[in-house]
Amino acid sequence: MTWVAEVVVQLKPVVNDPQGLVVRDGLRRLGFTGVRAARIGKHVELEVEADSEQDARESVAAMCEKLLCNPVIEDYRIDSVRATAEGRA
Amino acid sequence: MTWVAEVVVQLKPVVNDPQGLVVRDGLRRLGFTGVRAARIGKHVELEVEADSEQDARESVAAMCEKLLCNPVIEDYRIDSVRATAEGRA
Amino acid sequence: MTLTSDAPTVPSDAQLAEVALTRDEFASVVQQLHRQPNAVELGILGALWSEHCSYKTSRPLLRALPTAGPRVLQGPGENAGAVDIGDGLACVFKIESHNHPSAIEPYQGAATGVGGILRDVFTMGARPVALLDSLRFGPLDEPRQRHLFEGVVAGIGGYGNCVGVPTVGGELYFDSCYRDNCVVNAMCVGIVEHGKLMRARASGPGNAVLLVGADTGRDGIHGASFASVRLDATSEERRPAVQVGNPFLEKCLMEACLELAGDPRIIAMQDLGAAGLCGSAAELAHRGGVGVDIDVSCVSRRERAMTPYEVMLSESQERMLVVVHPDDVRSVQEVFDRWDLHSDVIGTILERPEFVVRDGATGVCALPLAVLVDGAPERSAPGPPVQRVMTLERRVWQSPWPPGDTLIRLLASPNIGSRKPIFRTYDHQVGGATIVSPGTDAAVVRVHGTRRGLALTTDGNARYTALSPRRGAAIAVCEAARNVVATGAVPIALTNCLNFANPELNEVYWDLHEAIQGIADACTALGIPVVSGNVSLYNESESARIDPTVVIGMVGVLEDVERACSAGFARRGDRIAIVGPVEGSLDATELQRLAFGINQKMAPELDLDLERRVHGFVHDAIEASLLHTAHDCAEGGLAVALAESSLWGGIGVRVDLDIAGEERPWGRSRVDGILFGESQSRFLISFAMEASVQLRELADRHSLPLQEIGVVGGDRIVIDGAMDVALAAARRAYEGALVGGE
Amino acid sequence: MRFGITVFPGTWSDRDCAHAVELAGHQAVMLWHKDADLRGADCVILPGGFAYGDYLRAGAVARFAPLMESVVAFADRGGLVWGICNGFQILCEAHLLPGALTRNGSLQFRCEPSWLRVETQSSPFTAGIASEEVLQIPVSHGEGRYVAGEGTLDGLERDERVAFRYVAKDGSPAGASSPNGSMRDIAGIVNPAGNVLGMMPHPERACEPLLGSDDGMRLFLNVARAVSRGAAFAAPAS
Ligand SMILES: Nc1ncnc2c1ncn2[C@@H]1O[C@H](COP(=O)(O)OP(=O)(O)O)[C@@H](O)[C@H]1O
Ligand SMILES: [Mg+2]
Repeated sequence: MTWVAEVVVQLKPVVNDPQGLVVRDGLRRLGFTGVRAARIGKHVELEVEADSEQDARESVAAMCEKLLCNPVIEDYRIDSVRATAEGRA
Repeated sequence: MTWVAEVVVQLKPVVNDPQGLVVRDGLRRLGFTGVRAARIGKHVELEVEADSEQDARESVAAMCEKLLCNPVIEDYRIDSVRATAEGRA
Repeated sequence: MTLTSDAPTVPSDAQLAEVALTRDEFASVVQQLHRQPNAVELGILGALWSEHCSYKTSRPLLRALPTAGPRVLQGPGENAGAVDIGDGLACVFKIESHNHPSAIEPYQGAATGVGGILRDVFTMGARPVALLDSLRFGPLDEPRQRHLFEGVVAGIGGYGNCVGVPTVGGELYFDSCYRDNCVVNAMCVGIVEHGKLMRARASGPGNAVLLVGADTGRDGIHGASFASVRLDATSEERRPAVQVGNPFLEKCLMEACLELAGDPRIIAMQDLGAAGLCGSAAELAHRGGVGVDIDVSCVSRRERAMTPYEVMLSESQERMLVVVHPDDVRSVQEVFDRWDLHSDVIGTILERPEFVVRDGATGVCALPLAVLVDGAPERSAPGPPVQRVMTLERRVWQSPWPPGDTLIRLLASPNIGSRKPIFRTYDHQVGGATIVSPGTDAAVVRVHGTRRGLALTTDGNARYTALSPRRGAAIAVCEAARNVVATGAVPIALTNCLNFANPELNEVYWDLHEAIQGIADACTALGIPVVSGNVSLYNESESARIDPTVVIGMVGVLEDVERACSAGFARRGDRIAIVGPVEGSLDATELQRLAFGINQKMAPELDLDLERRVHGFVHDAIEASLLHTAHDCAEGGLAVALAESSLWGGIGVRVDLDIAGEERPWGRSRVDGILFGESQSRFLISFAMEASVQLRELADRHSLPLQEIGVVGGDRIVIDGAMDVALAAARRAYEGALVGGE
Repeated sequence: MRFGITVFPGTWSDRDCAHAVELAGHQAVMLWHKDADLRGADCVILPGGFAYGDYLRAGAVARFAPLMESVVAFADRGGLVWGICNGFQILCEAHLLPGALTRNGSLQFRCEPSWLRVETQSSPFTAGIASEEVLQIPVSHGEGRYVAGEGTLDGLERDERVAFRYVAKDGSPAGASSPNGSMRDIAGIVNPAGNVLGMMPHPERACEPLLGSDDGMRLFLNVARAVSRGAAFAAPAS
């Protein structure tokens, strides 16, 4: 079966995020004065073959640990794992 | 009140995603042979002041239209808008 | 093979508009084919007959350019031009526009422009050693223009930095005529041994055609015709035309192709550019006088359910066609495999000069190459010759500001101020060859393994071509040459990019005609051949058209790179002189534009014989080691040239132009003309006092005026009777010119 | 002696490094990322570039190349490993060096001269270069902002493992002239044994006066000296 997993990789809160600051200031300059903070992370969408959702989730977690996330500066979370339309059929 | 909104900005499906290709191939080389595709997007977390969830959502949508998303090659979606602990208090 | 694509019918006006063909052109298609084309053929013809691919308007005009010379190994007609630079090496270079894509998506538009011009150079077997850019936007204080400008600069850096080719030079102007149509031209320069110079000419019926690199997606379909129509409100809808580049893939493709350069197994190589597989396969076969049979079912795709038409016209980036003998397919593919590049055999060379496309067993297109590549009817002038009429809104005699103030304002102008905020974001050093970095006149890049260097520049002042297309274009050539000469190099060849509005308008057509004549005039006078170039037309919107914008990219050779001459003042106590005319008018100057928002009357006078002699003088003086610095006078005139040499060298200057006491209105105007006029054919030089006599003799020998005007030293820019400006104040203005005000 | 220079897809300082090695009078051999063979190199240089496009994170994918296993083993045996720019990023990703290199504070690529102060004498790379000397070596990167936990940073400083710090031209603290906003102005660090160096600036671009500086050549000569002095710094080969 094929699964689509969505992963979010974000800088750890203690790491400086200059891109977030620039986005926040940019938004404020555009008149969105209510913006208090912005943080920019990566969104990774993966299509994986696995026998079960559980397997898919474990394998995605392993991918995050090994490649997608650098634990020195980043945290990750798996947002969702769902069967693809194709996989469900 | 303060709201935290999570936005995902992704390349449109027809647009070439070189990052995704490298990540897919990298994962496969690491032994994750079940990876069929990878797409890399941006994850933006915003903290905004607004009177209601509705207002927060509208304002975030406007930010996406104006700055966060490049409509020529990207789509966006607002994943969640929730009151902050602080806002709720 | 019989064609089973949709039955031929007479297309509607809407269908013709879709493929950007006129009714007359369609009639010509039918007449040449002796039949109706089917729908796919029509689309393919539309792409290849577009202005972008066929040069139907410009080709007849371009014939006026001198393209021959003793060093020329390859003139226009291939992917890039090639000239001999000694030691058995050739320099391969070309400039190309990516204006329309950059207007839609500045980062990717500019990035893929760089990718395209790199491929044109390494397709010829040459290793790219330098990139240059030439950019034009609307006024920088408008947020949209700043967005375009920053996006384009980031895109150029993003691509070039990743590929590892240094961006060593370029130029940048802001003018309201570019508000809706930015100009983004990129030039690439490569080096190759003569024996490894490759050509894109297929041969040998039965030989295999390999498609290498990226998978094919729906990118940029209609890109070619898109670049051949003006931008209007519906351009937004054509947005899928935007391509996203992959510089990493390009780098691998480049290394693999360079590994194969000069390899006898490679019969021909051709990059995929405008009109994708169609354009490239057709040109490759046509140049070699053979045909080609492509099977779209063999093309690897990124997306599902693409039609043969989409596959053939996709402008997906980072792809290359390679022709090899069938026996060599495997071994050549191994080279690409090593670089993790995917390759497919997608076709065969045919003996009969025909362009055949099939989808497996199903025929899709069968067109004679002569019709496809050369059949587009050349367009001639829409009407009788027109000369630009000079407009005279208001006479401008003098600057509204005192001279010192005027200088500061000019230095702070985005058209003159420091380009450092840009080139510090470009890797301009990778390759270990950049001897003179961007920021002064021409960049100098050494040729590894020899003592030689290449001087590289792009130039073109559209204020001049807007008023006097012919003279303005000649000035662009001369200015480029001056920048090259100032380093001590000898100009050897040039490439050009002609950015114009809609040539179907009589006035625009004649501007183009005149500009090409002007390039030819200067090339002939200076003995510099044109070896490559590019034409970008339809740079206009509903409300505005760009000024005729001629960009010259020039290459010069320096025999001993260690002796490259720089432009920033080098030693305190050095004498300063000006070679060439001193007096000038304020017409068509940066000052006129800055102070009055107008550009009027005529481009500065240009005497090509004087120009030639001035170059000879500077060259001889540098060769005889008489000069410490040389700098040409361009925008902002003599005062700006002095300030630039001071700022670059970090030393002040004291000048006496014999203008003190010129107080009457007439006098002020004369003073401003001397200080800020943009007279042509002159250099600012500095030298040790002892060289003075020899330089005077040398000037006499070249029948040139040489006027000593001052001394290098101090920390102020002092022009007696006119200004006294602290270098620090000048630097603040100069370095802040491009920095955004927050 | 022989310098091995790693070549990943996307590496572009390989030729510049080879040129510098040859100028220093030594031999350069290229090490292909798919091969595990170090070809008898006495020192391995991981040069600059954008390995795998630096997509995802600089150095993240390159770290898993077959060649890297050999490089790690070589480093563990005490072999000299020198990561320059992208090479530094790869060494951090491979955990041969602590910390990470993140996007420049300016969010822009920076190619310009930088001035460095040598902060350790205990590494063969920097031996003999006094800390008062200011080396002029250019940077060229978009992701060079060094980041690590405060504890790691304190440890690096305490153990004299900061190899280079960005300073102003006159040797004073870099302040706003830092090219990337690195924590504590760190431009380069070494591992505990001193045989692995990672640095963002490009010494290979500063090996000839013609290119504006030859301060980088001193590092190449230092490496050669260390090797010729024998395995002074190298642990016995296993
Ligand atoms: N203004 C010009 N001056 C000289 N040669 C030109 C000019 N414009 C185009 N050419 C030549 O015409 C050929 C086609 O150009 P172009 O379509 O830009 O090539 P490509 O598709 O390879 O990028 C090239 O050989 C180019 O050098
Ligand atoms: Mg080409």
